[in-house]
Amino acid sequence: MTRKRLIHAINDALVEEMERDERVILIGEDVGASIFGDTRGLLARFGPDRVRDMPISEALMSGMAVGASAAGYRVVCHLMYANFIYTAFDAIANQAARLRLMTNGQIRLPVVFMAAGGGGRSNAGQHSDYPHMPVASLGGVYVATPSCSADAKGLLKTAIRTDDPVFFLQPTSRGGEMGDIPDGEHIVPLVSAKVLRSGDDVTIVAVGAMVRVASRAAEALAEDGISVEIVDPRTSYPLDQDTIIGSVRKTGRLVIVDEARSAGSIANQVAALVAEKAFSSLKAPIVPVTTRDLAIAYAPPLEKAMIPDADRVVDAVRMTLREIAP
Amino acid sequence: MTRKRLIHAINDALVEEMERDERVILIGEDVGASIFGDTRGLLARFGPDRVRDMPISEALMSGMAVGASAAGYRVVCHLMYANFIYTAFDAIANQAARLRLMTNGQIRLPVVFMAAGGGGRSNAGQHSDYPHMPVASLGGVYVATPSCSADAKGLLKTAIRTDDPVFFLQPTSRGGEMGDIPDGEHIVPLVSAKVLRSGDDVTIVAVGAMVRVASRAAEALAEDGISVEIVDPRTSYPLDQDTIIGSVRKTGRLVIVDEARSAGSIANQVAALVAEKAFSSLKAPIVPVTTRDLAIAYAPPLEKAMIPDADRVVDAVRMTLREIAP
Amino acid sequence: MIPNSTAAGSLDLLRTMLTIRKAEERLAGDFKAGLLPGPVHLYIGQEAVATGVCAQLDDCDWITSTHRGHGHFLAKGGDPKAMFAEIYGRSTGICGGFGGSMHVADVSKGILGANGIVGGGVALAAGAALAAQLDGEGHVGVCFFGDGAAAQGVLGEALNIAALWKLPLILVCENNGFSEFSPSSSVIAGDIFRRAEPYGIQSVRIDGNDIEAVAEAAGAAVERARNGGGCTLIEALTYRIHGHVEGENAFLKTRYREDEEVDSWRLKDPISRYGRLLEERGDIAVGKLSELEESIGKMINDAADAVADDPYPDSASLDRHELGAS
Amino acid sequence: MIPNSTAAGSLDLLRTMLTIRKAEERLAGDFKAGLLPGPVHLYIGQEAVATGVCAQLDDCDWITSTHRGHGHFLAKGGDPKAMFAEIYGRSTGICGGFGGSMHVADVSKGILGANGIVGGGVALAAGAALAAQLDGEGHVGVCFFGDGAAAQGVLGEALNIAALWKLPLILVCENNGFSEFSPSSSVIAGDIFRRAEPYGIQSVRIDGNDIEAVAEAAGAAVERARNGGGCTLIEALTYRIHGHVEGENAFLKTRYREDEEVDSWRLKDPISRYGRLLEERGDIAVGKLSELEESIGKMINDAADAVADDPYPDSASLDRHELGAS
Ligand SMILES: Cc1ncc(C[n+]2csc(CCOP(=O)(O)OP(=O)(O)O)c2C)c(N)n1
Ligand SMILES: Cc1ncc(C[n+]2csc(CCOP(=O)(O)OP(=O)(O)O)c2C)c(N)n1
Ligand SMILES: [Mg+2]
Ligand SMILES: [Mg+2]
Repeated sequence: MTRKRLIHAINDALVEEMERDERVILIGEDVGASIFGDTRGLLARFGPDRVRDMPISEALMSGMAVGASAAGYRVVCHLMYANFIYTAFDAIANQAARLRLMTNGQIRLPVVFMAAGGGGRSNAGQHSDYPHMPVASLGGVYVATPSCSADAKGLLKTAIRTDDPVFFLQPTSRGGEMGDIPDGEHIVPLVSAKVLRSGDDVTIVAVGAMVRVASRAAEALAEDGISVEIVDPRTSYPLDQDTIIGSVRKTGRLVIVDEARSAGSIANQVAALVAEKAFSSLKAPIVPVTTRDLAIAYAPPLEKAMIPDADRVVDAVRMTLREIAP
Repeated sequence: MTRKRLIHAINDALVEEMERDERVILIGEDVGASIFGDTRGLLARFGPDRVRDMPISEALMSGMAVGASAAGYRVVCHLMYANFIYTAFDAIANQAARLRLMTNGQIRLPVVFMAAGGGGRSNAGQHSDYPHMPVASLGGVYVATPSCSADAKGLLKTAIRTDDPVFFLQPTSRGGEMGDIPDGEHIVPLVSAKVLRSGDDVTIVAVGAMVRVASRAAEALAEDGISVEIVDPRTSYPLDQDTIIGSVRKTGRLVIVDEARSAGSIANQVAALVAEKAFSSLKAPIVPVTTRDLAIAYAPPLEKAMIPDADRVVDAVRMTLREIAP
Repeated sequence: MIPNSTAAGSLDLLRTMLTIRKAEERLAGDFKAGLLPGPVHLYIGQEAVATGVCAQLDDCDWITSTHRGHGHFLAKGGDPKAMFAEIYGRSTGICGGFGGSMHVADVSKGILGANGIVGGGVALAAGAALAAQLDGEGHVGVCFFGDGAAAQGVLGEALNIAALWKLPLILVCENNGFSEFSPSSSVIAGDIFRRAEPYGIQSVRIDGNDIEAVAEAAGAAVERARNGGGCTLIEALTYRIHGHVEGENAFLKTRYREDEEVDSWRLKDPISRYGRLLEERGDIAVGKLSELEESIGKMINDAADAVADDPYPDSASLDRHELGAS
Repeated sequence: MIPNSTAAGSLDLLRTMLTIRKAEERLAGDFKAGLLPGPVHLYIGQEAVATGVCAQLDDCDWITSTHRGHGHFLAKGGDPKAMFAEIYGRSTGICGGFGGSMHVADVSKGILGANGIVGGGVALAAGAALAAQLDGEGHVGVCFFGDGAAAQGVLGEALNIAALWKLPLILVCENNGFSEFSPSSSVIAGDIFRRAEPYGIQSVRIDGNDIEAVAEAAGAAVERARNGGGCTLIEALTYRIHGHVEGENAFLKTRYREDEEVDSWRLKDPISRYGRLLEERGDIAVGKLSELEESIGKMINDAADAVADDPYPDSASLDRHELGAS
């Protein structure tokens, strides 16, 4: 095990995959200078052919990533802040997500769109989205949402090796936390949720930075004798349905924690899944803990009030426990 | 009452609102020639100052709509096929949806983005999306999804008078059906669902073109003595929660029909709402009837297999009825 | 020296143009007869552009195309039979019936596909050109796009990157006078080919109905690109003899061009013009043109007939395009 | 004749530049002291551009700005106190603490806001220019954007529409040599001002550190726009003395420019340069510049101090920005 910040785990994944396969290339704005640190050192190591600083042209960049991957490369397209995926959206939505079907599989696209999402540092309304669901809505793009260093590394390595598009949404706008990473080759498959903590009374499904929030809540609840199971989907889309359903079948109660806006939150997807496929196990209403349907506000107290915290999760869990089984 | 095709109801709404308020302007590609018929005659009637044929520049067009509405106009921005909202997405997502909050309400945006969504005519993978949820995910844009001529007219009139952005998603790529429209001024408020058909056994929430599909299913089921209530949200976002919840409280069973892809479907939003707020009334799993998570395929049998039809809705209803209350 | 200026080369050009023409005429008839499930945009009158450009390319060069893409497909070596089957929506189609007219692609021939998003091919071609540059084997990326598409900002973004990175990219603008129903002059300011100049990119405007002019300009551009000289923008002036989309008169209520204009362009038909020239030069025998017309017409009709009743794809075939299916 | 070339006008220009400079210096200090919740991008060295341009405008003219927007805000008449309060995240801020540094806006002054999306202001300004054109009262829309932003395709889209519609739009490119940490030459091909030429739009490159040159060019452009002469693109060459974002050395591991380069630009400082000129000309008394510096510095510090401890916004104030709240 090595202890590293999440952002450095991403760097390791990029280095290893670029070493492993010379057809892996990286494009993005200032990936050379590396604002977040995730692409640091790559330009020096792999040279300007494979590591390309792009002009500020997201629409072109995402489309070029599609074109270059259709033409045989494995492209990592770094979009910096996740809000810029909207600027890049056309080629992701109208091309990347559907060329496979439209060409009957002649075109497969090994392309990873990566970006840092989430609020918490007063980056304000245009730099704090966590837009996993708008991408999920396209149906043809995996959405990987690591919550820790090990998963970030393992998921990114898998994403780069996958022959379909992946949106890799890193919870690093708040910096990225420390975490243990297994030594040697470390791979995490897509569509495999992780049960982070085992429990009997209630399931919390949490994604990205909210996994840590959920864990804090679970610890607080444990002191009151409430046993929480935490499931981290790790891939927001498609969902590892079995793991989520399995957990709810055991606990009968479900809270979902996501820092995306309510209307664009995985809480809807997960709740719908469970209300369809594990309904008979449910003992209480499914309670979402999400960000309200607004852009993130700048002032620290406002931002703090918007993004889910452990207190809100604790309250939500208590609420599901108060409800009597119907 | 006057009987009209939905597309002509839209035309009426545009004419009436442009007559009523000279600050209403319309921009879009070939709105003069009018491919769908919804903007027919407007150029001749209101002149090229207020009715503007745009070049193919969706990113600019949506941003200009924001700018012109910030500067005092009521802008209708016609995006033609709904897939082109992805091309126009940046200004909708990063500007329109959030300028109100970011400026503390100094900027309000009376702008309507309109487009025709849905499959059914072999327009294939890039011309058949029904992307209401990607827009809903932004949180700052109303999403109006009329299902019939009267609602199309009434909702569009309201949308044009609203001081916040509205995405008006017309189910007209299949042509637009006939329907009765009340004579005289006809207005439908946003966020007001309609109970189209009253029933006791199961609630069907259906949007857009799927309302007709749901109605056909309800009629077939009625022959077997199954009493279906149909709720048309009319505004996909925000939802009229009370009407939906009220209906489910009555029937205890819920099927949701949407031609959007499952991952980008209102089925998730509605199911989550009900699983949170009407859980104790639910007698059976919530069953979604949606399009699978793929771009719409071209070949007619494939397309037909993908888009929900009355048979699939009937099956879904029967499934919820088979389930025993837990 | 004009590439392909041998007599054999000339005959090939003539054959290819006739192949496209006959295929399009067949489709026009099929559309009228109600045999096509979806819309078709015909290339009649523009054949010299695709033919003259693609004659300079081989299977390892990439092209991206438009909604009006049959000509590019055939000129680049796509199989007519597989194209007809696709447009008929059959499982034997080049895209298995999944894509249809707006998405015909054959990756084995370097055809990354027709594209329903206007301007969508620009970034894809730039990405393919990047791939070609990285491959280092002298291949190129070619983007066909319309005058209307020139209004999409991604063109400027591509010119910028192509200049900076000296991409082996050839941008071929087919200026056929219209963007749907808008005359170019109403949606395009200035001369399209001049838009390359500020970027330091070579550009030229040519008579797109003169196949030798096309071949010459394309030959020079391709040679430059293959040799590290970077990008060229070619604006080919031409005209679409058919409407924007077959059947448009059914929905257009006003005319957007005069019959005389169309007639005047019929006189400049690229095929009969080239046929006459070759006859005059003695490169082909007098009467050869009509002989070819007949034989190619028959070949095309046989190809279409052969697949017209092929089976539709099975709806189970949708499964193979879901994420996770391999 | 240079607009504002009276002695009083000159003094105003000097005052405005000093106001911006002192405000930015205060913010630099505040950032270092850890007093700012979010990131700030300072305008030090570029003051002549905002000042010279905005001196030609009145409150009914619209501007859109960038992430580096404090200078534009102040030059266009925004209140320093309200700006500081905003950047401190206080409820007394010009946007109530909702927007922060990257979103300062004052619609009453025609300031549609700073913008966190690079290139985001271009379309907004074009839309505002359309509104101004429809108003018919001789107002204009002005877009400030950076050299990096010139790579966004929307610029070409705006040039096209501005030429076609003769929009009263002034596009002011502040070429400060960098796009984040990329030197312009690595992300921008050719001369930015020349990009207007193919559209038939007037353009000029000027010394952006020479306020009289700026005022002259802007004056001519504004006059042309007010009189129906359409759009102008001005490229102002300048330099940002501070980093891209305050505190960047904490995360950058490599240097992207030499100290000597920065020093050489300090010698071209637009404020001392103009002060010296005015002294030489006798428009101001010798010593006046340092006197002004002091008094304005005090005024700015007083303004900042006055709001530094204002209350944060209440989280209940979020309610008023939800759809449906009025
Ligand atoms: C992004 C996008 N916007 C609008 C359309 C609708 N549309 C289809 S073809 C067309 C006109 C294209 O004109 P041009 O590029 O000149 O090609 P041509 O049809 O003349 O071959 C338009 C507006 C589209 N398909 N995609
Ligand atoms: C759409 C978008 N892409 C990328 C960024 C990140 N970003 C912020 S500022 C900047 C550089 C802008 O350069 P320039 O336009 O020259 O303005 P300057 O910072 O020099 O004033 C970048 C890439 C952004 N904010 N928005
Ligand atoms: Mg055209
Ligand atoms: Mg710059």
